[in-house]
Amino acid sequence: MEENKTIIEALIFASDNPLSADRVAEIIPDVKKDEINRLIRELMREYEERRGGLYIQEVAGGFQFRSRENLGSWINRMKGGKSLMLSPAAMETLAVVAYRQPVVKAEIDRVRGVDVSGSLRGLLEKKFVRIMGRKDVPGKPIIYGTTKKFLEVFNLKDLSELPTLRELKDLKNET
Amino acid sequence: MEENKTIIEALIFASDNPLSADRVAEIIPDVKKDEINRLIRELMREYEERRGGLYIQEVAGGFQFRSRENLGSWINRMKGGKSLMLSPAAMETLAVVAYRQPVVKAEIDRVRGVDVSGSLRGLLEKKFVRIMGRKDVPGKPIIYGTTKKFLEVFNLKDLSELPTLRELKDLKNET
Amino acid sequence: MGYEIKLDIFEGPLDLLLYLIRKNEIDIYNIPIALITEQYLAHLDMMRSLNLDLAGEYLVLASTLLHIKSKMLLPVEEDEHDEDEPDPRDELVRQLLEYQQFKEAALKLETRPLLNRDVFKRGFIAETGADYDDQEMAVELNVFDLVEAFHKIISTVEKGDSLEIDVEKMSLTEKMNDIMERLTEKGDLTFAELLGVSGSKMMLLYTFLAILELMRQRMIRVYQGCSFGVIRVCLAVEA
Repeated sequence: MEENKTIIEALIFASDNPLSADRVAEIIPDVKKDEINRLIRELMREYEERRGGLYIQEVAGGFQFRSRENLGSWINRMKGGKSLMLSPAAMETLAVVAYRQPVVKAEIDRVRGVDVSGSLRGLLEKKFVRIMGRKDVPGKPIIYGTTKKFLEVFNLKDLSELPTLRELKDLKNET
Repeated sequence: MEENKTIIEALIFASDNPLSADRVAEIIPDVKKDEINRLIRELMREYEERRGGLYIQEVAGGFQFRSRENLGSWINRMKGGKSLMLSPAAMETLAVVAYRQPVVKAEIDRVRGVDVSGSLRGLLEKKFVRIMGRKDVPGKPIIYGTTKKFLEVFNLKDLSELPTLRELKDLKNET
Repeated sequence: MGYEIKLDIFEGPLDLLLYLIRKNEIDIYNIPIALITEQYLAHLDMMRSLNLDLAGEYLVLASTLLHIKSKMLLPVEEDEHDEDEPDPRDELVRQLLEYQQFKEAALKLETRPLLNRDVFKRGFIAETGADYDDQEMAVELNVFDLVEAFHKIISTVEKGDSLEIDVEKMSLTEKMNDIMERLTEKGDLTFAELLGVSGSKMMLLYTFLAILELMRQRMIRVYQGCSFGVIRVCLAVEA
């Protein structure tokens, strides 16, 4: 493939936003605008003719690689399986449960300083946190703890493998 | 193009991390593992022969679209300068973790002859290094190892692809 | 010449020592310890005079060098100098070679085609139909983030709260979780069943402590049918 075309292809591919021909011209100033436009059209046509899983789309004043629309359900299937991500809020709630368990919700609320109902529910759904029982005190509050899945996902043999705050602080001592 | 191949191509493209053949098999269960592997190899070869701006790299236990190495300078130009690299101290710490894992901090300190707290923490934050558990010796020190991200960034299929350490006896000749 | 420029780029005392050995073109297996010690100390002085932060490790190695030097100066009787007598430099040489091995490995790693420096993956894409959620905000799961999250929270919480955690406490917690799980499953268990085949004395102790703690927290109840009867343990509140 012609070198300028490979450069343009790589630029479109790696760009975080749709890449305009003007921007390409700024990056490779030796190549004329017309020529850049021609090469982009050529690339688009190639991907079109190839009929593979991706193509170049003109969008928002620029060009961008995309996966074919009719394959969206497969991609959703891939992304859906990846529930192994947590929002920072969920991570904090999980941290309090992990280190302070067995723990009641009021205590998690207190430590985090917010109502954790939402993130706690999410963690229960993801099966990182479970209901361990109830306390025999007024109101019979629910007690929460972590699950086996939690250990699995975080790659821990048991809870004693969780790093302690002391160990975290030791790492902070910059040399 | 054959439909399964377009699906696989789109999946590899859309995945945020290197996509393993096993994961593809989970997503499209009707296609046999052997067939998936064959199609991936075919795609890799096509991009190889095309000699365009991108190709599929086998890395970190999976497959990933990447821009060609010789085009890196153009992309850096677009992105505004070379991004991060690790400091020499961090690189040394990373090398010890990579080759000696699972390894405790005291051992890294010993090999490097300095307290590695700072660089170790940085590597944990950058997700090149992870906590693997605790060593079953008095004091139960934390053991460290490298992450998938380490493999991905350093372009390694797996740890066995790490360049072999030079034998100690060969080292003396050059000092 | 060029010392000053080099001073702050040593990655530690071993690195400085390797530099001196290379600069003097010395055989690493036969280091002239007096010469190297002198140059090493001179470098430390220079670093001090430039107010560079001298990590303690530099001084430790200085004293090691001085110690080896003094040992080398001890008169050795001819017939005493046999093969069994280890060279006082051996340990240092081994350490230097090992360090050099990793220093080289680090340099080699850096010459690989690195992601985001030499090769790039695709930029962000917004696909049609794909539910991206707050994925950009989301963090990958690892233990380090978990302990950091906890640290962040408790450093804002009032002091005096006994939030310190240690390995023992978490081992106990592990046991408590285990007991609660078994009780939820089985309804009730005898004391003996709970202590059961706990294995080591240590595990037995943890199990016992866990039972006490769960009682204190009113999560389980322990009762005895009659004196000398079987001690039974059950959940404080029916599941």
